[in-house]
Amino acid sequence: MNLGFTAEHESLRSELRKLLARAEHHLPPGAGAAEPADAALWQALTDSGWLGTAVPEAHGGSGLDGAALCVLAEEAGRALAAVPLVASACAFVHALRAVAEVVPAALWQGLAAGSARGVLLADDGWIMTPEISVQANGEIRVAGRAQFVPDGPSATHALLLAGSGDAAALVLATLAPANQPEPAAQPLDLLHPCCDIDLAGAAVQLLARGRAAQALWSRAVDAQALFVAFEQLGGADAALDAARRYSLQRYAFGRPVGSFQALKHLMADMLVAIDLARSNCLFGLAALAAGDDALGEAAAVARISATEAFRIAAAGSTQVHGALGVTWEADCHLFYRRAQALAGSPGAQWRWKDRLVQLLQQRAALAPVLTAPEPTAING
Amino acid sequence: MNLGFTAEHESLRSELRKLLARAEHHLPPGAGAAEPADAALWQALTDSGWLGTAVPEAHGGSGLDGAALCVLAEEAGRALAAVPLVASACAFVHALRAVAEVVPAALWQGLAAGSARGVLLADDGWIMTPEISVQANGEIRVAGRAQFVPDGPSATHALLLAGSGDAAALVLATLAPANQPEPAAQPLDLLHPCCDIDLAGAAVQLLARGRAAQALWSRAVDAQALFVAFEQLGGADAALDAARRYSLQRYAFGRPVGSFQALKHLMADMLVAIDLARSNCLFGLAALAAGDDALGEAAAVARISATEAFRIAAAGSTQVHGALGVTWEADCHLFYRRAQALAGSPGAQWRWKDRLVQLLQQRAALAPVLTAPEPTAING
Amino acid sequence: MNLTDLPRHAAFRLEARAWIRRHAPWDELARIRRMRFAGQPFETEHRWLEVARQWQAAKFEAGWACLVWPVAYGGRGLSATENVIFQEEEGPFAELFGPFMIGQGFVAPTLMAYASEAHKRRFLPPLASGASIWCQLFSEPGAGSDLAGVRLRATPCEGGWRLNGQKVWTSGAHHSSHGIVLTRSDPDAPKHRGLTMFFVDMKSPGITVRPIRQLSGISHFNEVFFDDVFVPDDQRLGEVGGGWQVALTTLSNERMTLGASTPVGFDELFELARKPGADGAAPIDERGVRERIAEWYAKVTGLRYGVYRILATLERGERPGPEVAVGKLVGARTTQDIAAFGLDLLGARGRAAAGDDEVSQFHEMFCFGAIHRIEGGTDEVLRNILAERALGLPPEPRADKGPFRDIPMAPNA
Amino acid sequence: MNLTDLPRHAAFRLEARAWIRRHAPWDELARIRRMRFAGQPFETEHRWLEVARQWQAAKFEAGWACLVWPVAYGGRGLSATENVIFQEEEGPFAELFGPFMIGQGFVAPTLMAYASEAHKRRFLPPLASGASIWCQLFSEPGAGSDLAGVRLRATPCEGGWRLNGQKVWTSGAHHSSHGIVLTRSDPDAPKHRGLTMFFVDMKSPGITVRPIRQLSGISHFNEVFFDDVFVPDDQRLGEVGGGWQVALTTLSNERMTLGASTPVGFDELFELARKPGADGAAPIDERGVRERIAEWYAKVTGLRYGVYRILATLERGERPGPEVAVGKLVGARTTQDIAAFGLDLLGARGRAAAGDDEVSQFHEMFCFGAIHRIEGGTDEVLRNILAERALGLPPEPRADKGPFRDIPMAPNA
Repeated sequence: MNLGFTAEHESLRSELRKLLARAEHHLPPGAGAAEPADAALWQALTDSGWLGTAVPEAHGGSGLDGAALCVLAEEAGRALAAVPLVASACAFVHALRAVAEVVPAALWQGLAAGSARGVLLADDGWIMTPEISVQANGEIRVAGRAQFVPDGPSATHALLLAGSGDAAALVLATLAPANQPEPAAQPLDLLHPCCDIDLAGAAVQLLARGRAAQALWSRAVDAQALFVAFEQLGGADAALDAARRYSLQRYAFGRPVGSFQALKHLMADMLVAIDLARSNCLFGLAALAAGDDALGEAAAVARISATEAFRIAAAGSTQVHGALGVTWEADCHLFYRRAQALAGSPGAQWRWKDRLVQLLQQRAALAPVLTAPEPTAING
Repeated sequence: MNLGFTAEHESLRSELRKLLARAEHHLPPGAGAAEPADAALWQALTDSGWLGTAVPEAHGGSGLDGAALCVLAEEAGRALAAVPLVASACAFVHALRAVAEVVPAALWQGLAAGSARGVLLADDGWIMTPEISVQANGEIRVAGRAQFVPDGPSATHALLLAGSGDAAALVLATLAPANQPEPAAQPLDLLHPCCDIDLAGAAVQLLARGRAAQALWSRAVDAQALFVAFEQLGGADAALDAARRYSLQRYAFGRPVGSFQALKHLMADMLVAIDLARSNCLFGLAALAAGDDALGEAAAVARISATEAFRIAAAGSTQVHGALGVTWEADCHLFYRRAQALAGSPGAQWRWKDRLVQLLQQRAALAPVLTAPEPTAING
Repeated sequence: MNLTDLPRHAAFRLEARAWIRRHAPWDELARIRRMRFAGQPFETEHRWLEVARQWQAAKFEAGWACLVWPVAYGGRGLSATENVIFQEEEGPFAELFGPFMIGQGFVAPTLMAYASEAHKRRFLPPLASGASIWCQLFSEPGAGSDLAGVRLRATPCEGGWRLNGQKVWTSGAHHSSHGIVLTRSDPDAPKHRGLTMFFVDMKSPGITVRPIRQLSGISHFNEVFFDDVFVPDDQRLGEVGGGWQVALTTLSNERMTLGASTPVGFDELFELARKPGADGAAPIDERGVRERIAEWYAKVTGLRYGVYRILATLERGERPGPEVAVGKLVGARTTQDIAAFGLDLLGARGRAAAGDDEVSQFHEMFCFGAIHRIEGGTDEVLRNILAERALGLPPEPRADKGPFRDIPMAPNA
Repeated sequence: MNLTDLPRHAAFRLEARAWIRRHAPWDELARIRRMRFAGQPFETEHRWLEVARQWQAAKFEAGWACLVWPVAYGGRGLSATENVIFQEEEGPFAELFGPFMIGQGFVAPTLMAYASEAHKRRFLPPLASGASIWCQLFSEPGAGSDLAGVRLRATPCEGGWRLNGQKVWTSGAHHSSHGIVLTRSDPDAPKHRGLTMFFVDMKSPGITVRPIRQLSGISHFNEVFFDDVFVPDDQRLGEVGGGWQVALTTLSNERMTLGASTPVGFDELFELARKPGADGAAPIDERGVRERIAEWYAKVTGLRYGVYRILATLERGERPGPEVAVGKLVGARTTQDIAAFGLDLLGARGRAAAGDDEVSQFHEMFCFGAIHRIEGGTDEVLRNILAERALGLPPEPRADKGPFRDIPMAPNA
């Protein structure tokens, strides 16, 4: 069975986990700041080469595959990292990889060096349909405003699909401060600040056109969903682990609270949700690695079950921690808030569910009805 | 607070409960039989006058109110009575009470004596829109076929609304064997057998016309829903009680299984659902007693929460009983099956929910926005 | 919708409605509404307290405060039913009860049962008028759900007692004049028999109050440190060693008040779901959304009529059963579920509260739901109560028998 | 959809597919499908057994039976992965595994670990070919979830043992030739140390089998009474007093097999939801229905890929962890939920099965879900296993220490 991470990926993971364990996510995040909230961590990730994980080797990166990015995403989720690791180093870089030959070398280098940070502006109901136009001088312009873009404040670049059908265009926009006018105060996810991105006036480059652009974009969005599913999975796992450890340490009625069946079964249910999500995420990884059409369905089930798992684990972990869990000082609320925020981004849950059922309906319409073999087949 | 049963009703209840405790519901039910499955119980209910609870005193009944019928329904549910007590003695009789003056004396007497049994043929998606026509000789005919009518096999009469608007007619049909052509095998609820009712050829009497007929029918359907909610509540309560008693008696790991938190909390959740349902049912009773417009909303919330409570309690009770709970001999499956059957009858759950939200939307559209009083009011 | 009012209650309701309509702080209505889920829409906490105190004082002057209390202590000697009717009529203004809930709702019944007549006459009227605020010093770092495990030591001394130790999760300690405090007076007695209850002046030397920031970012709770705090023996409530009985009085009032008085966010969700989106369709037009709304509404009415059932029980002169725990258990979880659903409906807009009152409300509700499932008895404690006291199921095997000092505790505690 | 197949597995899959396509009992396909949720669509149980036995024999002849068993015992010495691939390719025909599941899936691994070589060579090949069916005599009226509480007495006698007592919930006992039986050989030893395992010939004098009718109306289970049944000592499996270790081997295989092999009703629901109703609209067109379907589908895939993860673990030569319990825990509850939802969708039509295959299927699923949450480890037992073995949380305080005969039991037991 070709399912799961290889030993190489697991050793990447343990290295990364050590680095992320030092993350300072307790610091009040600089909502709306143009730099990643945990600047020290961002620097450390740059220095150890993690931001270049999937950047081509020719441009100073490690040129690793999608599985390495899944490890990155899962560990970022586990560590509550207050940096745009999943948005930029995973989803954005992975999307660019499919059109690597037309990506400017400077952007690759900036991404590996942490000075460039990208976001995907997927249309999940929060972006005004972006318009694309060609000026008299041949210059390309896009217009449109995406709202409350997670990790938007620190982004320097954005990738988006403008237009549709034969007129569709996969566009890379370079953002200037004027494109991120208003940082949004009081974000739900305290460690993924968000802001609007107004594309007017941004310098843009055309990466692909027509059906090809649409296909590239669709894969980019599915891959992003899978990376976020791994981020959710990591978060869920960390929330359960924190609950488990606390319940062994905390005594009530003369015994550890983790020996009470109510909490044991609550944690067992968290484990179950995580286990289902992990199985779906690992299948998604296989689909990503195979470059297979199955990625659409696989990303959807990964997103759906990882969302469910993170919600159950984050709320459950808060409950197991009791009064301590609802304080600002404990990490519980960071998980709890992020679980809710990630449920809706990228893409509302109902949209993923709707799309999944569409795929199932399409497949059912095509599937042959199971019948006995024809006589010729029996002789064959 | 005018909420709850009076002491008189409670004493009715304890009398009835004693009688029903002797019910023989374990007998294999005669699905499709023209007599109530538990014929001995039906006779006992007749003999002690329970079938005439709401039949006018002038016709040999007790002439009691809606609250007494709610007691009847709740106890019938608790006892898993295999007789059409809720359908006929509660819902059908209560509906006739609103047009008492035009109901033939013989029908009243038959209902009190148990020889007549009625059902309401409410349109919940399972009745072909009934048509009404007047023959040359002035005779009235209805046509239409209601499918899988619970307690249909033993019914001798049916009440229905034909037509709509000014042409609506509240119609009483007297059923002949030909109207119940096919008993339905393998009913989900083993103790409420069902069958189709084909109205063609049934002798009919017109009870009311036009808007008045519609209003009467609407109240009759709401009242039926409330009675069934009480039946569900009684069933839920009995299922929980059985679980509770079993869990005290059954030992595992050297202690009663009811001392394990997993089962304690499962039963606590059953209790919670029942408590909410009981509160809603009691409010429904107040609305029924007051003859108030609030009955529509009250019946809907009672139905919704009693359905939920019965489902939770019946499945939970089966679980608490362990392997014993999934045997044919234990009562658990009778509750479990009935909880599912009653969830859809009368009226699918989604229809009740839809109607409730419609009522809320109507009320919200009418409600004044809360503002400071006008100066005149302050002086007033 | 007052089908269940008896005639005398209907008359009372009309009278209350007219008075509230004339005297409520309408100017502050918008802010008061925003307080529903522990939001803090006033410029300062001081201003919020001021508004609340003014409304409480107005009610007190006009005879609408603490309706169930005896007249001698500042109340009107009415029944719990009138009290609930008044709260219903107060509508959004009932939110202003917040700072007085613990003092009037939980502490006062305890004082009435256990304080001396002189103390009652001295302390209860200012509690009723809102002039003084009291807190309840119960939980400790090592004693939350297992409240009888408190360790704050009371040692007898000349004329009274010396208190040493720490309390935590004390709501409103920072603006309270007094508090009742559960102490360990005998560590050699079994757990539940070595406790004693006192009331203390919060300005006593040796008391330090330190606020705890909650997950919502606001501080309603505090840590309270006791460093050799003197309490005269006449401030003892109940017998020495009888503190657990006193605490149970307080707790049963707490659960009833919390369950009955808490909104679950249904109105907010219903309003949100009816608003048309960019495509002109409102979420409520979807059958799936309608079903959820109907299910939650049936919970809301179940909770409301559940309170009426408790009132009917009280009117019959009976004590309500452990089922009073249902209100908070269901309410807290429902709030959390509704908030998450509302945030899902809000979509991208829900990602930051940023000056958007509607969004802020759902953020606050989302935090409040999590807190409310813990405070005043966790879901698990409430289910235990229902299972053991309402259903008569056996208790868990106990590991905390014998002298308190021998009970196993965390290796690092 | 076989993204995860390694090349050697992909080749095996094609070979299996071709063979199954040619040899499966296609004539019986409609009936076999109806067996999914313990339906009994054949005229008689005997006929069902016959069809199952023929298919098993055909597989055995062609070398497709018991793929993971050593060749010497009738298998092919392949890995669990090939076994799962073969089952996937069997599709609906995998339902015919039913009568052999306990013997091949649970009992055989136990025999392989504990029986003598002679016994293995004698009994395993007929088990593999379907010629003989074995059962597992474990549960008793007083020992279900608490299996180690069995009381069926084994008393030593000349040349062997005498067995007295009662077993219950024994699947397939009425058509089994043999069974393994867990006995109490020493009531003075602590509970888990006084047990001994044997295998018995079901035709031994003194054994009486009595079927139990399940809630679905069908009898898969039995009561089995032992009245002074003689068992030679060479039919003992494992040490005297070591029966608990033997039972654990059987149980861990049981949980894995049950979890991995059970359908949850998704396909049936998906088909039902796509059928247009009288008004031309199909339930699946509603967003609420779509969401439920998507959520359940994500569970179905999670369970399927969970099995793949277990296989990957086995391929690495590691033992799968306690997470194997997830499959049955989730599967059983999901089946129950899907069945109720399907019955809701069916509306009035669902009120009676009456010759309507689609409705019957949902009735059976509804019953099966309830049964499946109990059999082979209740939801509660599985959660305990996950909590204690996967998460390392402490066990409950035990009330069943000391000699077995002193353990508290029901007052009337």
